[in-house]
Amino acid sequence: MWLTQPLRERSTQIFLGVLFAALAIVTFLHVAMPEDSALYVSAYTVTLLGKYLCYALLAVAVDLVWGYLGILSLGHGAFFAIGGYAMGMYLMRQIGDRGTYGDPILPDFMVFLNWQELPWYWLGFDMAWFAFIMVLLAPGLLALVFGFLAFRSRVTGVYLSIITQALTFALMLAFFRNEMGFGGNNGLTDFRDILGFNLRTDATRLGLFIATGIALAIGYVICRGIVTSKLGRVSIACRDAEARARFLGYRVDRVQLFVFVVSAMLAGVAGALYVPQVGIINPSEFSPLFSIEVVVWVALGGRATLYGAVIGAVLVNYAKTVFTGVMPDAWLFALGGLFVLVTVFLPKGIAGLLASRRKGKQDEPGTPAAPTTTEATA
Amino acid sequence: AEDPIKVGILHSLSGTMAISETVLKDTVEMLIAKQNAEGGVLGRELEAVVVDPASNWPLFAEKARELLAQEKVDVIFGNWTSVSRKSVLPVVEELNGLLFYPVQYEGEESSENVFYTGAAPNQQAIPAVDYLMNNIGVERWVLAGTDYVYPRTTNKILETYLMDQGVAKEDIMINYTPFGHSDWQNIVSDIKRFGSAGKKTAVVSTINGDANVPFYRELGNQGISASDIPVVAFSVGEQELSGIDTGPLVGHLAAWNYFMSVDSDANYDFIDQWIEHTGNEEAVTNDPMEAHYIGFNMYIEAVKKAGTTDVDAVKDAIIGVSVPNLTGGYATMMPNHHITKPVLIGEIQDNGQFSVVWETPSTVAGDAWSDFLPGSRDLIADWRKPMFCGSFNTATGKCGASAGEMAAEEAE
Amino acid sequence: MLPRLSPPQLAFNRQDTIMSILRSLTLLLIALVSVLSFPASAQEDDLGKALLNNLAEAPASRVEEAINAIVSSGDERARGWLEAYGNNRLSRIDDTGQVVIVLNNRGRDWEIANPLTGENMGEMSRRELDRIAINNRIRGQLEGILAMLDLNAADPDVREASAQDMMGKVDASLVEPLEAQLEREENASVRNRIEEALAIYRVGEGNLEAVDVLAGSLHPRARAALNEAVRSDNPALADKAEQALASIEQKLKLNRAAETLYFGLSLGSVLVLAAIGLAITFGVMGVINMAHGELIMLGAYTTWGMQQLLPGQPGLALILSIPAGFLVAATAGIIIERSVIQFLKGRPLETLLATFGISLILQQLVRTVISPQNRTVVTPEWMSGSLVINDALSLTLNRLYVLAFALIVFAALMMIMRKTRLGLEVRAVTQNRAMARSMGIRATRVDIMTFALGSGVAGLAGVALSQLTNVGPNLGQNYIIDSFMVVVFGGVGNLWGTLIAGLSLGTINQLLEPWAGAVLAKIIVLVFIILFIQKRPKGLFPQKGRAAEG
Amino acid sequence: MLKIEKLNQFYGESHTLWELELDVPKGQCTCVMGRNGVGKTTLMKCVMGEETTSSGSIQFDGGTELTKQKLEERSRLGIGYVPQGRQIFPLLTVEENLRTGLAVRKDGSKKIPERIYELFPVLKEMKNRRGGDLSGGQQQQLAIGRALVIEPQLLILDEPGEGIQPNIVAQIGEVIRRLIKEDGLTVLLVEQKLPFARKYADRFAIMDRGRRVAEGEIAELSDELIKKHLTV
Amino acid sequence: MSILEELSNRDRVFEFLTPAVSPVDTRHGPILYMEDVNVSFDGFRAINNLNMTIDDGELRCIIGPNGAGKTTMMDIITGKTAPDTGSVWFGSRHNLLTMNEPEIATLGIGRKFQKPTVFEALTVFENLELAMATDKRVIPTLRAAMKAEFRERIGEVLETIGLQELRNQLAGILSHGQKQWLEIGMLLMQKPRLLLVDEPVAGMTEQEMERTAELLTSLAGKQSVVVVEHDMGFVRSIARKVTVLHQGSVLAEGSMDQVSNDPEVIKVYLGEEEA
Ligand SMILES: Nc1ncnc2c1ncn2[C@@H]1O[C@H](COP(=O)(O)OP(=O)(O)OP(=O)(O)O)[C@@H](O)[C@H]1O
Ligand SMILES: Nc1ncnc2c1ncn2[C@@H]1O[C@H](COP(=O)(O)OP(=O)(O)OP(=O)(O)O)[C@@H](O)[C@H]1O
Ligand SMILES: [Mg+2]
Ligand SMILES: [Mg+2]
Repeated sequence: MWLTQPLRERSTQIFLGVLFAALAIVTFLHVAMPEDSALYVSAYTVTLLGKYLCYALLAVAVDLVWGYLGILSLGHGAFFAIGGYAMGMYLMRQIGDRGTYGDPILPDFMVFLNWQELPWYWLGFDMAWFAFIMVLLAPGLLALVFGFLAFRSRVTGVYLSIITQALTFALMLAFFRNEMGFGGNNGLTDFRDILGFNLRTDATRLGLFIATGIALAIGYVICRGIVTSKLGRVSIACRDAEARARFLGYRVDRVQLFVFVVSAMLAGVAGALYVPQVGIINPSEFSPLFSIEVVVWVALGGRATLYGAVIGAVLVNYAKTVFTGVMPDAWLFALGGLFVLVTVFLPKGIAGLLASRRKGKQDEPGTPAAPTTTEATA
Repeated sequence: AEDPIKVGILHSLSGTMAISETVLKDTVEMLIAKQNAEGGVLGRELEAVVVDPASNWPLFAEKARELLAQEKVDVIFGNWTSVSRKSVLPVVEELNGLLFYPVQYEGEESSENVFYTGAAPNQQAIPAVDYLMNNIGVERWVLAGTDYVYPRTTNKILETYLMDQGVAKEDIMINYTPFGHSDWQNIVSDIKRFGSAGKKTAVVSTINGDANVPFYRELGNQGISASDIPVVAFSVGEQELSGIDTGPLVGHLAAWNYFMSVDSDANYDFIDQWIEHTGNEEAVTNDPMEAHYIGFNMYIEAVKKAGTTDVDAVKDAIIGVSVPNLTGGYATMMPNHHITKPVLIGEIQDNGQFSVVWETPSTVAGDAWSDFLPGSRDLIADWRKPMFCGSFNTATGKCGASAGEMAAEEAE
Repeated sequence: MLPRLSPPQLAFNRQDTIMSILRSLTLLLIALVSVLSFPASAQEDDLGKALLNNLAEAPASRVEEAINAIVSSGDERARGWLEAYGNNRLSRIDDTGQVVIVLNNRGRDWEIANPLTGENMGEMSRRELDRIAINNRIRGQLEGILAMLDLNAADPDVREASAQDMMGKVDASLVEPLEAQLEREENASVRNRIEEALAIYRVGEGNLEAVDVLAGSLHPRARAALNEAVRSDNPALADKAEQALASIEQKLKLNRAAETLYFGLSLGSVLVLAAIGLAITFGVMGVINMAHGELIMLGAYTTWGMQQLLPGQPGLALILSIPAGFLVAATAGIIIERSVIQFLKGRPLETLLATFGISLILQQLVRTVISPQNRTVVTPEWMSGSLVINDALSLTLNRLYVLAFALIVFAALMMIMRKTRLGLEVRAVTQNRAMARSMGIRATRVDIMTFALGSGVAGLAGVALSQLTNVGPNLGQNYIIDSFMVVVFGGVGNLWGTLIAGLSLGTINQLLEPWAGAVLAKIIVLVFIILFIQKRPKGLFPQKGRAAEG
Repeated sequence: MLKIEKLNQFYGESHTLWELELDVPKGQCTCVMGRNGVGKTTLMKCVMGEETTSSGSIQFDGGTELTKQKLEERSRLGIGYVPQGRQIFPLLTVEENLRTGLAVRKDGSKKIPERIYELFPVLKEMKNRRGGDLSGGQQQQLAIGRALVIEPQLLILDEPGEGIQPNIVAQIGEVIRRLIKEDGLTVLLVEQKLPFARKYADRFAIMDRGRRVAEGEIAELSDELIKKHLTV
Repeated sequence: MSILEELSNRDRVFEFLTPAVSPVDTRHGPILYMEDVNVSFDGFRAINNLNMTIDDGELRCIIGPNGAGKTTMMDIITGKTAPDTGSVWFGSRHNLLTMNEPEIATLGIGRKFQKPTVFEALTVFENLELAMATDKRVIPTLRAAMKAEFRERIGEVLETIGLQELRNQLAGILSHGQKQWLEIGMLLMQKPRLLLVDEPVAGMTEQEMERTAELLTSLAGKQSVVVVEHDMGFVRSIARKVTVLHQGSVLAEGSMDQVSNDPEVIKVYLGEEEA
């Protein structure tokens, strides 16, 4: 089975080992340590880590399409945000009549803007199962339609990158519009419960953190499964010599579409888990610059390695958290400098550094180096 | 000595909002320095804890949590945009913090833990419209704003208000633009056309931030002068003007509760202090800075009154506290956590300052819930016991759900 | 004699020309003084002082009178006083009550002068001064008074402008003087204006013939008057007005179309300017230059810096900024190329990562070194206002200049890329670096020069943009996405593509805006781009043939 | 003209050229032969500077140490290169492809010598077509033409006949001979096809696994040698 | 097999694709049939009223001057280039002009490019694996397992192309000739009904040429092979029927002897010497 294949693989075992160990340790330190202990992990930290893990899952999704399929998506934030909105809509409906205006059905912002009834696309989001399906379906469907059009017409390279960017940009502007019924610029906030658990308790936070960790593990295994399967090799084939793959009988557009949709769904899940943890979803998640930043995490971690994406996402965001607190006036220098230094001195990202550490071992198949073709000028 | 009182500062120092928010960080730092020079409060020093939420709304929530949970600050001064406040709100409520919010906003909110020292719509928009209607004789209105909640709400309130005043629907034009909109050609041309119907026309602008510069430039270039179609802005202050060549804008208006040009000793002292603090002769002050000035002093007074920095004690103590504002009067914290403010209308001058042309005869108390919105007409907020409610419905006599829940938690 | 004026409110008055009009008025005022043969006496100073004090102390309702008193006093210093008053420069010293003119009102200490003697009184703290209040209404009146006087000016252009200002402002009291003016007036276009101004008033009175006068007019006031007439009870008048309006509408439509086209081209030219540098660094060199926006920003800040260096000469500073902006941005480009990009040869995607970092650094650098706030860049006189084609159509000058500038920059770049050796070498190097070097092309030098060129052009864009929008740390961020969009839409590596893409996207956007609104228009344009790329996966001007497939 | 001594080259860890020695006498055509993957192309790249060598020396024209020269300087010294796989600039027109070579011409001429078009008339015909659109053989002709534009003293040809129609291959051979005779050109040729090598080369060198295993006058190229080194 | 698997096998999103075994119908004539094909690029006629038929099991050599349109012809057959006019049939059932590249490839037409193209980021082994004639739809590909028989088959082909030692090397580092071999190997893995081979021996030694010749002749009969080559020695050694293309249409056709004595062919292509 393609899904169990990666479990036999050393790198995946290590990755999962580290991830689960981290989950366990954090949980233990949070639950069992007294609050004044130096080892105590506060709920704040737990949520923070949960957020990093969401970003990590998003980065893995991006790496899947970029690293292995050569599709530099500058719009993955869109799928992330849509997943987030689906979750946000569910959480919004869970507020019920506890909103400021006490309307049992309409969210506050709708009352506020004189909406009389719930728009049709909000229907069903009061049910968890429906919302959770939409978390997968909405981004998946968008990716399917968008990808179908784009791959069918063989849009590649920067052209594809830019239309993904246009997609997320257009969605951002659309979601900014108050008429859209998604809360405009303010987005959705003031969440209370998820599945009946109070979002403002530490236990729920810990639960979400663990759920995110598990989602990341599953997402990672799925991606790893794809890339170690024959389909993964076909993806690389499509990335490097599209025409050749086609002449071998592979439907390059289908391959691309499949992987793209899977990736979009993973991004959607990441977004859905992100929202309850940060407590807000708003259109800035659609911002093209955010999507570019995600790509930067992946590049920094090391493209086409998957675990590199995780490292990149966690590292950059951790750096951000620390720098914005420690050196609020100068953190951009540090972050920008980090990007520059990594690119210049670590051509294969941090994963490349790790890989060169354990040099001597046979190169694993299925983790090919990023090609050095001039994609951008093609 | 005792531990210092920790003051969290939650203003964006990078990203799109840095333009507006950095000065607020500096302001609070200045106020803290001054307070410490005067011996702190309750014999304790004050200490600023600065973080950068980087104009990123989820990050605001995260940083607020960091301030309250990790840094254990006693009070937070921060936020600019409504969305950042909305993002932070659940966090301050959950961790029972104190937040002083210094910017004019759309109202429709009153939190137990937040003190709104900027203007509510009734402290800015409505008086400004009154002025245009009564003193300038405006009959036709363009409500132009950036497409987000503050302009939406303000315009909604104004529309209702104007229609109540007998303005016909076709005499109101409403227009929304995206954030950072930079190409105003069509819209200004529309405004020009709208204004050529023979009736005196004015633009009420809730255009936000960066979009203003190209907007005013286009106004000037298309030959719309203040004497012709005046623009009254609610988001353009001295800070924004410092980035605009004000030559062509002389005479356009803004409504605020403070202008740097206000002729009062408190203001002059404040300006001197600010210039000294920044080391820049050209440094300007603006309304949100005054709001922080007031908020900070109120906090100090409340701490003195309560004799502790304990959040609940301060919350109780601060209602009713009066401190001088910078325009020569006093600001009082009302039970709804809004404050009393004078409303001033200023005209832009060529030196980047406003000259006050009109002001309310006395201060106006901020309304948490607008009288001109159907959903909130009956709501009031009062954080004194026994009512202790952010959205009390006077019609049903019940407290809104959220506040009820909080009160219940409180009781436990 | 000065006509007794009711205060007309002036429409479409160019604030900035008021000063020059006032200046040209001086002579006239002096002439008037002699006509009035005002008794010049030793107490003249006291009289002026009294007039000013009168103004300073007048309650809002009597300010008008006080002004009229000053005007009719015939004092030759009156112009200066009114000018100062109109500009908020008239103040009183708190202690003495003396009225002074503020020469410089920036900062805490203001420079003041004695309005009576013109003598400079040095600096005085702002605290000690009390401004004599003026507001829009009074300012309007002030301008009205002066405009009426302008009808007598020697320069026919001034007369025409002031006659135009009279449109829609004529009331019964003005009819007679205007008719008299009409008698005297020889210049045809001025006459036309006065006639139209009178006709607007007469249509309001129900005069049928006046409708004919207005029939062809594009002036908004004329239209407003006719609109009102349509609603009148007099069916004959309403009918006639309706016809007149219909013919006007016809003309207006054309003008609107022309205007929209201009808006579109102008927006397009901004896009082209912002993108054209990127068309080189990204399109030709293949560097995904996320710092492109910040290079634009540097150009804009250079303009600001120049204006700081040359205070009072914004025009000269702007012109000097063109080479300076190019050099600053090009130098920055060279530094970026040498310090980072050169190590990323053959790894174009990684340039995204590095230049993203650089863009963060540059932004924060500006915030730290200069200020997080926007900076003021002054628009020089000759770039302000608009080029009036007719009453309904005028082209804003700053945008006209930017449009021309964009075309010039484009043409120059085209020349460099097509006709010079550099252009050939850049393309050879990007297509096959090793081979190009084998052919003796000094690839490193080519890289530096190309990147410098692309960056320099970004700097030029910044200089131009400083005339349209904010000069602040976020400037670059606002243009980077659009720039990439334009370059790609046009077809990577094709300069013509960038030009056409920019102009057409701009035009489409402006065509859509009136009926879809600004936000929706933008969304539609983006969706259009997405769909268009489906049709033409390699942009507007794709590289065709086998070559492109590699 | 070209003297290679003790040349070693590595691709990462793999040792491709071993202590390689090669002499290319002036005014002659030396043909390097060898099975696929023995390192012929690598050797050419080392001479051109596209690959870096780890040790050894390459002396050009009696003294200039090539390993110390930058890639782009070597063409200035008068080395023209026709790489394997043509490596034309696909998006430049044929004429532009040729013009890239003008920069290093000694006489500073800004015009493409007519002679090139005489040698390859098809290039003139297709002057304005993009290089990448040409057929394989046309591209090969373009690559040779481009190398000739710089008027080299030493011309390196890596399998020049590959993909070219027979009469043109013959023509290329003739051109080589003519240039050698008329201009005193030195040619370093990589060629697999024996008849061609026999006909147009003066000398041969055989490589095997990165080493030179035989060398001599073309006449000395015996069947035995061929059997030993060129068959699998 | 569970219903679930059944369903996923059916794979509705990724529509029907033909199974690996070619259903091409050659009972009523040739395997490839081209009639009146025309192609022009920006006004340049690359293919000019081309007519050609290839019989089942035939080995056909195509020669012609550079730029005659040989590669373009292959582009048309494989669906890369759409002709302006004309018809191209594969067997008597399949109109190739209505199909795209993968469809044509799954029908059983394999192609080796003029410039060797392999997947540089994959190993030699993986290159061959991907070429293998299996179900190439997305989901089956995802679930494909490496069976022993596949491994064997790949081993055989590796043997044939002489790249056993390099089986785990990335294809990107192969030399030119090695890539040529690899591509031929991929073609073999594909087991197509019709092989289009564009200049297979460019860059090969004489002896390798012989091996290639052997290989191609051994394929003929079972499969149809179309070879484009400029090396006359090679062509001679394999040729049965030769077609000469010139300026986009057939100039001559016949046995090698016939063709090489045709004065036109000598003039435009062979030159005195080769003739
Ligand atoms: N970039 C590279 N990295 C690693 N190894 C390489 C690289 N390029 C070539 N090689 C290896 O070096 C050896 C020599 O390659 P080279 O291209 O020089 O062979 P060649 O003699 O020119 O062969 P052919 O006749 O096929 O062109 C080959 O085994 C090849 O696999
Ligand atoms: N996309 C294209 N655009 C313009 N011209 C083209 C294009 N494709 C092919 N050609 C031209 O069509 C002609 C035929 O090219 P083709 O590659 O089929 O030749 P060939 O017979 O394969 O030649 P060779 O033996 O040299 O490979 C050539 O003159 C070529 O320049
Ligand atoms: Mg070779
Ligand atoms: Mg060919």
